Amino acid sequence: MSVKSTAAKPRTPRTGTGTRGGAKRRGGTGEPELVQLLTPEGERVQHSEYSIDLSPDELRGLYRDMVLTRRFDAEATSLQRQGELGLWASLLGQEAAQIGSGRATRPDDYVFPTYREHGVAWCRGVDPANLLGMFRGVNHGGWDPNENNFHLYTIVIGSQTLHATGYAMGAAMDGTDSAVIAYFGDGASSQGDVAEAFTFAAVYNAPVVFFCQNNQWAISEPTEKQTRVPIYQRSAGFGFPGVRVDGNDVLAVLAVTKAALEHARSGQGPMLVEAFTYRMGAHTTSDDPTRYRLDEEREQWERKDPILRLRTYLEKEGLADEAYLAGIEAESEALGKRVREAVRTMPDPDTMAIFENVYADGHALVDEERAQFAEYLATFEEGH
Amino acid sequence: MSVKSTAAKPRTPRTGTGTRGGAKRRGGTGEPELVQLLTPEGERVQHSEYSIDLSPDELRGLYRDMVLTRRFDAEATSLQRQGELGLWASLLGQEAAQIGSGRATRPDDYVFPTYREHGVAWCRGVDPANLLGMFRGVNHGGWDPNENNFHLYTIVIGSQTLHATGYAMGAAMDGTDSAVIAYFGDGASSQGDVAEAFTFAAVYNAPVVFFCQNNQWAISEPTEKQTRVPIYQRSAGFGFPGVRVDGNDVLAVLAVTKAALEHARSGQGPMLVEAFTYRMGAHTTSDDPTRYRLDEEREQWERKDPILRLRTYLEKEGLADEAYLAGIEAESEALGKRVREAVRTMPDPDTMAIFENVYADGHALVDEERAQFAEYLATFEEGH
Amino acid sequence: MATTTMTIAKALNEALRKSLETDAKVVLMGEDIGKLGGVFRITDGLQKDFGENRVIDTPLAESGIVGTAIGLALRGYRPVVEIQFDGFVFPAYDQIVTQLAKMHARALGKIKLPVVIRIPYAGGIGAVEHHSESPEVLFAHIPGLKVVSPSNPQDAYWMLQQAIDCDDPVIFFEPKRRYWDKGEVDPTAIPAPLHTAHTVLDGTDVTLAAYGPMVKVCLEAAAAAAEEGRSLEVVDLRSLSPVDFDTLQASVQKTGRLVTVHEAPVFLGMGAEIAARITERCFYHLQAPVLRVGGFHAPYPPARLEEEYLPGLDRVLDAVDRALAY
Amino acid sequence: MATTTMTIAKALNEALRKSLETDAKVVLMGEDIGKLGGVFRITDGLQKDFGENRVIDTPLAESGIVGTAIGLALRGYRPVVEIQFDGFVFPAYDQIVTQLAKMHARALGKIKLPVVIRIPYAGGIGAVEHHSESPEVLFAHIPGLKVVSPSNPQDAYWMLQQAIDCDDPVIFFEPKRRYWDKGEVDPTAIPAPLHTAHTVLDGTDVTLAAYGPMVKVCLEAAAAAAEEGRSLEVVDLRSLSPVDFDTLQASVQKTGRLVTVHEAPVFLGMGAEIAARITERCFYHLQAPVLRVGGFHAPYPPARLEEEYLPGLDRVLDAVDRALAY
Ligand SMILES: Cc1ncc(C[n+]2csc(CCOP(=O)(O)OP(=O)(O)O)c2C)c(N)n1
Ligand SMILES: Cc1ncc(C[n+]2csc(CCOP(=O)(O)OP(=O)(O)O)c2C)c(N)n1
Ligand SMILES: [Mg+2]
Ligand SMILES: [Mg+2]
Repeated sequence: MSVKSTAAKPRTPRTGTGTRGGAKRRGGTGEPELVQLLTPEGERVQHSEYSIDLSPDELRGLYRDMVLTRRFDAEATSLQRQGELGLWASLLGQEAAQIGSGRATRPDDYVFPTYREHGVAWCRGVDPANLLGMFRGVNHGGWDPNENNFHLYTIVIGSQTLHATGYAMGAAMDGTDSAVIAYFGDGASSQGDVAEAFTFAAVYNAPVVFFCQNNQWAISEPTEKQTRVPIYQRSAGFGFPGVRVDGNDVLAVLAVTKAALEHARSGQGPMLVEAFTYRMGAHTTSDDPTRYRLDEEREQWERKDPILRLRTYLEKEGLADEAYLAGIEAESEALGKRVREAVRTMPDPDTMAIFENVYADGHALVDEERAQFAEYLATFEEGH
Repeated sequence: MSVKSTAAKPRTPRTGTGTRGGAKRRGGTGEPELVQLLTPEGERVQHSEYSIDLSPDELRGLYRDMVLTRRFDAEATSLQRQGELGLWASLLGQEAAQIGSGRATRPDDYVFPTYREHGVAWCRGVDPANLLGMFRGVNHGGWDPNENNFHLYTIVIGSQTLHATGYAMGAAMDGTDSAVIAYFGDGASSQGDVAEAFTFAAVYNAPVVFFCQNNQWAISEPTEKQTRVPIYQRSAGFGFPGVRVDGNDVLAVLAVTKAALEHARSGQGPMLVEAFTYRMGAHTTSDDPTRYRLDEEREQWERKDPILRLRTYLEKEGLADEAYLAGIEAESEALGKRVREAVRTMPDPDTMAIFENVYADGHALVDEERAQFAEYLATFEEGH
Repeated sequence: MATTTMTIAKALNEALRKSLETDAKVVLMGEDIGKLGGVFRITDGLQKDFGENRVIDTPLAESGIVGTAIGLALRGYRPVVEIQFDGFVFPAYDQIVTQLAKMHARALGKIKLPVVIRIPYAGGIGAVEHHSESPEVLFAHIPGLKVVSPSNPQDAYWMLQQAIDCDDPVIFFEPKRRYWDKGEVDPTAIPAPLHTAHTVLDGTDVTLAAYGPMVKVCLEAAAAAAEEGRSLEVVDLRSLSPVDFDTLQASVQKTGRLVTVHEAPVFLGMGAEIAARITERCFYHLQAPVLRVGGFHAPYPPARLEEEYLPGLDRVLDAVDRALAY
Repeated sequence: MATTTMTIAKALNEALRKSLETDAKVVLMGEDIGKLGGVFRITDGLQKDFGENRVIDTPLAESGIVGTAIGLALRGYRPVVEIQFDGFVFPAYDQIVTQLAKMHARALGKIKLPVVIRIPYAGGIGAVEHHSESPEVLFAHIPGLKVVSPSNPQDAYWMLQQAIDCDDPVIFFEPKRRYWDKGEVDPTAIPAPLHTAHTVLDGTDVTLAAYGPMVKVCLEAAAAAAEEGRSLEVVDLRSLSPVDFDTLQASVQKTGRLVTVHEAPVFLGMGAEIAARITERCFYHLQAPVLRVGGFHAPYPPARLEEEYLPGLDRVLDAVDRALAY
């Protein structure tokens, strides 16, 4: 895989007009500042600053990642409907943004996700079944973040951008050239913590990429409720560049994120990437988007589907024949099945786990309460 | 007084390069983007976007405001040394930033200060002696904010920018054309609250001017510890214009702030003004700046003194003769004396004031504690 | 509206509607409270009927919401803020503690801040992390704030209106797992003062003091105890700042025993203050120490453990047994 | 360093120096802690000696400081954060409560967060608003945090090093008005465990329980009481989460009476928990209810009123009198 970019050099970010309406929302492909390498129709196009050159295997790999991620996501949604999960936050529609950026990271890079980065987790090598624990309610995450340099899901909006910044400061102090990527949403861009993360990252020149998936919605609120100019413009006033990429174009996302990570690891400090995409499903399985948005908006975005366009391209280029596609299909089904089984057999936590891991070095009150509760529970066993 | 500006029209803010070093710190007059109408040498200069045309009386008024404010400030500093005040936060050096902006406001506008806006308070008609209550420790502020539309001093850095934004939202909802101005410092620009205020102000198009006095220091930290690009560039990424003005040039500050307030009240939403100035004294009387900054920096800024340059101009134009200046001097002394006496006779609060104004509608626990404490105190009176 | 059976959710919605109707200065603010009607639908239909200036969808920033609500209050408005879930109030904590709670005193009374902050709180709905917290102590400890929590539709309807009418900041905790519990609401009743406790069940042996979601648990415990011939009195505190200690004291002077019940951790929970103060007030009446049932000193657990974590009927009755064993 | 007389401020400075020397992963973060040495000079000279990567002047944003400290801890560092004054910790409260306190549990123990947050707290220095707060309960109530507060130079020196060594987040409250109090520091002593209480004065009539700035007040009260022939025992709690109830219980079982003293408001203060728990543990030993001396339910007053507001010798002795009157 080779990714070339001029973005690693200091350059003038393309900031907005500073007044309302500087860019049209949901402009999609029409917007000049959107980096795109693969059109919704599956045409490869060139971009003046970002280019990418992938082998057929690499291209097929991205396709496979997206298909499997979508399949996993669908399985989780249906597991929620079946009552196996309490909740699910679907990434449907955001596969390119997640696979493109996830595949841009190196193993030694560190990833700070929100609660929706199932595709990124996949790229990092986290077992998808592990992601379901918190949605089933058996834990709050619980995978080992250091196993794949993939932090736990963070639910409090924006918090993780500061953790990522601090981690990046540490990586730089350690003299490594590892970079960090922090995911957040369009809604999250309003949180003070995100602004503070921008400030710290800029002041300390921390090697962190802020990756905003602008999926146009924060639950029921459209992006206009968070900002009146495009989000990628936010960073310039903090002293680092921002770029908007077509978030449904896996090639562009890969190229741009790779460049941003290079920018960071080469000592040039933070960068903001706004992946312009769309949340095709509900916010979570608890949500009812019919209350606040029109079907036609979704339909418009369906035409920009990230998987379809890569498939069109692969087929056109003769890189994917029916056998290949059938193979991926079979793999998808197997994944779905494996996840389904894994979830169904996921054991409930032991009651006394309530008292575990509250502290690393112990705490007298926890010990006391644990003992009292055990005693109390024992009264039932004795048939009290 | 007439102030003309092209800034009231939507325009492209001059944003930075987005990379470190986009502008030199402490550049002072050398920086192209600094709006200036009166040079440190007292020369009137023109600016392409901002102009101002003041009568002799208006010009003398600004001079008088600055001199009296500085005199008041010096008196407060010496009152602190004499033990009459517990603390004082001097505005020395920031007179132009405060008088220029304060005089730009209309009576129906509303002002949200930090803890250093003594000059703005003066312009709003707040009795200077009233400002000293909190520094003497007899109250936490205590003037009636609605008397002069001048809110209480806010100590928690950045908080008031949100109050200002909410107030401005309300003013707009009420259908008035009043505007709001929120003061904050270079250090404050790092607080999440300030970023959230920018977001709310932009999204609701609130008529609020964010007025940042960049006095180069947040206690011991230079501005580089807060940002790597000029602060006025911060707003563009939130969707509204920012401008940097020579904060030691009272004419430029007046012109720019007036324009910004017009921008706000005419329905164009918020604007950011960065007044580039210098904190000539210590952070507060508790601070020791010799630990962290060089005398020569201060000396450089002394040459840009806001009062001196206006005086030079007035004298050159024949607007201030010795008699006039002596008059101001006498007025200053009288003010100092009045303030000194007012502070010395400021009564200590009654002990039971502890329990007053905790709630507007009463609270049983406060009532109980008040009664118990009164009973306890009575035991001493009875010679218990 | 005549006396009607409705859920707590509906009662809150009706209370907001009534307030919006009767006072043009009332505005609602929060995330997703407009078209969506809030994630719990408490504001359902209100933006449609009162417009976007009265029911304001805000940016996703809680400090910003509370901070601008303060500004609106300074301008004469009466903002009613919705925090989406208990666990998301903390970004606003600074504004609440250092500004909202203190500004009236700071201004020597010259400013009033009639701001209500509605917080769906506590557990029992099988949610993911941060959606089941009980942070009431973190507000009740702060001078300048008032804190209340209804446990039934009638109180929900009236207490919310009273909170909005109050000239002080009120933190209004809504027991989210009871949102769909039904009860009678009489819109013509003359409501009790906001900060009074209610004895919701008379009894003689032990007093149970609870509020919000735990009132129901205590009533169930009392019913179970009654079958065993024990007479429990249940006091619904309703207000956590101030607490109506007079009502509680009267009850404990009668029963001689007190068990407090809440979901929040016991350590420094409301039960601590109640135990300390009631012990002081009823030192010679108490037959047993005040016993406290509540959450453990551990983060709220994953949903599959919340049944075990949450105080239920059995744990309440266990404490009753222990109190009676003295 | 041999046993030396020094101030609490100096002892803290020495402890930080020692930690920076012995563990390369220790980093200090905060506003003005570099050249200035912090507004209280606790970090005086440390940036000069250890460099800007070990002693980090941060932007003016407390949530940012704590949030990035968490990130540094995830990377293997041991950040020691200075919050400039008690009243300025609230912008960081969300990061502390929802992230710092819970992340170890969230990760099922796979992550440790050895972060110390130093907070100069409480009143008595004649400061303006927000500079005299006692917010300890707001942290001690939170599972996942540990909370301690030294009252003398020896404890300051050792407890800070122990806090830094601890693999859990520790909120370290420094009694700012005692910074300049002197005492002996023995750098070779084997310190007591961090979370134990110390009986600093033996007595028989009434136990006084205090921590931080109030320990001195209690010792003074005990001296005054001794002149009247009353023997007070003084327990310095040192740790507020966990509290060493065993030491306290032993004392109360001996004296039969307990008075708690702190600056924070009494309502839901540490005294509430101590009263509740000690009453439960010592129900048959207590000759009087646990009485509590502390701040009122009012914002910390302007400096000219703080003498009256703060618990002093007289108010402590008044409570002792009342306890003995039972
Ligand atoms: C501090 C905080 N406030 C509120 C919430 C509730 N909440 C969860 S997701 C969400 C919307 C997030 O929108 P966005 O950042 O665009 O991410 P997306 O869900 O679209 O991926 C909200 C308001 C939260 N989790 N944290
Ligand atoms: C939230 C908060 N953190 C810390 C402080 C302590 N503090 C008071 S003033 C100050 C520096 C402010 O700098 P700046 O914003 O530039 O304003 P200036 O004092 O220069 O006018 C600090 C850190 C505070 N008041 N509030
Ligand atoms: Mg979104
Ligand atoms: Mg400054």
